Amino acid sequence: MAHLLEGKNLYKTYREKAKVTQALSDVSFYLDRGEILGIVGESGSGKSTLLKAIAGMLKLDQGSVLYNGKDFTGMTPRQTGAFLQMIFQDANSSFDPRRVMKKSIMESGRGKKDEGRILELVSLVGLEEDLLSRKPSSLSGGQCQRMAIARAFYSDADILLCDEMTSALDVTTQAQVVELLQDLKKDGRLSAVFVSHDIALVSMLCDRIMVMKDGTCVEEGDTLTVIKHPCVDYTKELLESARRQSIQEISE
Amino acid sequence: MAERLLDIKDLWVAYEEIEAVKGACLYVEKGEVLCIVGESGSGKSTLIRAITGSSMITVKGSILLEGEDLVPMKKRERQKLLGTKIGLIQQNPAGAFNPIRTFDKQFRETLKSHDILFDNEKLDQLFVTLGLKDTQGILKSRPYEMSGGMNQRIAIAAAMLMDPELLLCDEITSALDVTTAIAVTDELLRLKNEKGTTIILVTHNLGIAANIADKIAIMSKGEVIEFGSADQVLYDPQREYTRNLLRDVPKLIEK
Amino acid sequence: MKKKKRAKIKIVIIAALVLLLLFCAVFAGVLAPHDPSTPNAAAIRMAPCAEYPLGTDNLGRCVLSRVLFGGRTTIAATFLLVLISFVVGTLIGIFSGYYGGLLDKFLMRLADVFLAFPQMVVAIAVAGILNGGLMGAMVALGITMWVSFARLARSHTASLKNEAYIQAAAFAGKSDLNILLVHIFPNLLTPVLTQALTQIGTTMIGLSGLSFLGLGVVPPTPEWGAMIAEARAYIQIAPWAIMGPAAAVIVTIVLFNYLGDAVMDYREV
Amino acid sequence: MIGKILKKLASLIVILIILSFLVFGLMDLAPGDPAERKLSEQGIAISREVLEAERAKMGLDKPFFVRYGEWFSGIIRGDFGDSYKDDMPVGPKLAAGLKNTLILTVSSLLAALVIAFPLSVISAFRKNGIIDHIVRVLSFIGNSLPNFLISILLMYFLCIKLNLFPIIAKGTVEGLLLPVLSLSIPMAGRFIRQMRAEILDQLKEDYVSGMQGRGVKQGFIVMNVLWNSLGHIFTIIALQIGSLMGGSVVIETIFRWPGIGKLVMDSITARDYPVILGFVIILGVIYVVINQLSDILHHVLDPRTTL
Repeated sequence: MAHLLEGKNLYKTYREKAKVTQALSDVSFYLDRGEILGIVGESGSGKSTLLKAIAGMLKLDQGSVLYNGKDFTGMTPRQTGAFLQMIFQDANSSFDPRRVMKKSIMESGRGKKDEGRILELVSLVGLEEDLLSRKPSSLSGGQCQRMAIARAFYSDADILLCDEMTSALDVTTQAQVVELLQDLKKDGRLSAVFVSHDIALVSMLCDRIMVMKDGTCVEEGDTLTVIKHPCVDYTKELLESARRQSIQEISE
Repeated sequence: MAERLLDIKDLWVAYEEIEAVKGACLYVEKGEVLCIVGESGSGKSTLIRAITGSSMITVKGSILLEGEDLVPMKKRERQKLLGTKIGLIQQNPAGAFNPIRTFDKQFRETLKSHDILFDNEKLDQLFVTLGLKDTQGILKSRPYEMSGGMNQRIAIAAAMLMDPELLLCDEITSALDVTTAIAVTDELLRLKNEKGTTIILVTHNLGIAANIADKIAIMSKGEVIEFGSADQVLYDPQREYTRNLLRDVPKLIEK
Repeated sequence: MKKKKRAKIKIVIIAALVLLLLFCAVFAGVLAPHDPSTPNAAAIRMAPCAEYPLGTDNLGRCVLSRVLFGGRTTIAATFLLVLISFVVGTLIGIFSGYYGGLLDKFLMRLADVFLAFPQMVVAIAVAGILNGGLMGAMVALGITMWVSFARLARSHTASLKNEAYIQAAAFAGKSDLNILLVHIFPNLLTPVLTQALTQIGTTMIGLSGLSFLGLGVVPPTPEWGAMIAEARAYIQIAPWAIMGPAAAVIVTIVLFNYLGDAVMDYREV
Repeated sequence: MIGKILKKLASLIVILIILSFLVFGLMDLAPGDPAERKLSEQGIAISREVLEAERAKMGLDKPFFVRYGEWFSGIIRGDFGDSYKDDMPVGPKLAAGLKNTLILTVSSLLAALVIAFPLSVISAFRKNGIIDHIVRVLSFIGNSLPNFLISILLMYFLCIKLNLFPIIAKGTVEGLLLPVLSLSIPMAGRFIRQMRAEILDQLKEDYVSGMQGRGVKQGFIVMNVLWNSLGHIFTIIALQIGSLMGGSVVIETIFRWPGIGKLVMDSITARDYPVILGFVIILGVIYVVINQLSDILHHVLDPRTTL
């Protein structure tokens, strides 16, 4: 049975005046339904480029992307938006500052106007109804990010592409949003690609991990196997830095 | 009881009408690393600004640097302390220097402001301790030509130029990658061990604090929620807020 | 918050004064004590008195009435010109900022050419050659004015285009046109409108300058620049004939510039 | 770097070609037939043959592109064609006028800079001080006054009321003062507003607090801030030169200063198009060159700006 989402030998280079940067070289991945694929790497590793390439926000030089086995390479966000949605790092600016939240969520329904469904989703992501009639500026980062999830679900998208979605949040809010994602995954309602620079966070949330460096995937596999038995030095270095900053579980 | 290099007593700091720091009490002993941990808006950076002095804030209470109170000090007197007694490093790695003028000119300006002769030999030695090779090459280049990690190391060199006893670091790792951040904190540790520099590091990242701090102060909404030795705060926190913070920090799942 | 309130009050006061000014211009017919254009041989160059509050000019016409009617011409022409340049410039700027590529390059090169000319030099040449009176002057100033709106709209659109909520709208399947109208245009309005406000003052200076040179409004139609030019010859005998329109020009431009500043301060606070 | 400058020069030439084409095309839009006007001006009876001969002499019968080609190739050689009024070559007239205009505009520019630069520095570094408020009010008023109005007010108060200066400039130094004042006051107003804003922007940059954190003396900080603002200040000056040129036409007419502006105003009344076209081309070229120079200077000062 074909994977829910798959990428085969993806290539992308940026030409900026004289400088040519190899953003993606021969990257492949797959995602199955109900699974969260974590992509971890430092800035410039190409993890965001990969996500944008999948979403159709930038054109690939080479390689193909498939949804349920069907090739959708070259589609623009207008078309890919039918089955996948992007969640951005800066939650507040992912909503039009002049419109109330309800209108922005309604907009992603592709013509569908289902008030009840919106209320249901807002409570699913743990928010109060009255927030719907407010503008993004009066919501916190955490609240906006939950609204973004509600909006993605309202568009009946199968896949969420999360680009450093919790990096701008404070630690406590980040923990709450991660908990929400874990609950959604448990109910089988969530299949997502989760990009982050924080390997500890990815280890808590994702079933499989891809470690990226300078545009290539240096290591890939089940989360626990990669963390317990890293084969590539770079992964070891990432894990060592994470351990140097880790806080042991304190006895309750 | 080791001698307190910096002692902050009942400090209140406000921007026009907004109270940013409410009655903060904390201190750091000579040769120690104090980490001030808090979310954005907790007042931690305002505390640093109160120490270095700024026209944008009104300060009440006292900040004793080796017994001398900085709060009533006039701008001119405080300016003499900055650079010589207190070194400052900011979050934006490229923010320490004028991006379009050479490091050499700017290092000379800093030294000339304190009537200190430019000593190439001493600078070279300082660069080496901070893991910076090719001192002359760096001095001739301009900040906009350098990476974030490099700029931050040169900013540390600039702060350590005149051997200050106290080094204030305001979120110096948050603009850097994880691996570079750890490397920069290692360099701070080397400064503490080799030169006995006292360091105050402000960060939102509890992990960085756990890795480097002797003392930790947790701040939230302008108040110092908890203040004690690193072990005491990390393993036996008294306050609910600290316990939640420790619970919510992402942990590497290894089993 | 105090600063925000104070800035808002400043805007309200000045806006009221501007409305008062517009009121005088629009209702010049009612307010003017005399007919602005009929000469009156008996009252040539009379000093300000009860009957002629601002005195009379070389042909015995009431200066106050001419100033009021002149205001109507200048302000109407300025508003019309700024409005047209605003609409044309902003539309071009939005499309070239949003679509980029060849269209953007072509338009911006065109803008470079128009900006290569000093505005007044073009205005004088065009008004001089076309010799089309007020319309000629408006065309002359309009040629280069739309460019400043186009450039501002283009830079704002280019930055707005990368905002997350625009991408989100694309993912929601919205068409380019819908995104432009629903998301980009409303968020673009305030900066471009502020620019329009500041443009009014400069346009008035331009228009009255051209009329002063005889390249805009041609006598006897009342217009401040032309009136000042006419009255210049006998400034020693009847200075009030110049001071009337001069005061009107200064007050109007100062008011509009101050309104522009107040709006900018409000947005910065 | 040289490559970039050559690219800049190429775009400069392209702009000038388009510029001249538009301006020449403008002439064709003009109402009335220049030949007919010239004959009637010189009092010659107009009959069909005389008119045809005159049109041929002036080359008006050739197709538009040919005339443009001849005119453009002439300009490159510095020959601006002959005046419609008196058949004399236009070049020397424009050159003489340009010399006087340059005297007027350069001295006005310097006067404006001497007033504006120090004041904008002081009011930026002493933000919201007394000087700052005074300077802001003065520059606001200066910026709101058309220069033809300032010249008349100055003339009225200084010449008539206090009769310190002659009303007619006649090219003398003493006569230069009023025109220069009329041009430099509004320009100083605009300079102060823009330069002050630019310096304040620089003061908000991180490096200023970085330097203060190292106890760097205020003198060095001021120097660094000014050095970084210099690039933008050149751009501000270059853009203002455009309105300076426009203003000089008005002021030369008022004070009868024998510059290119006055020449063009006389030729407008006489419908003498070659002079008008020459005027626009010369000032257009000067303006474009100055702006390109300021871009290059800005790039030299701050290599991060794209050329």
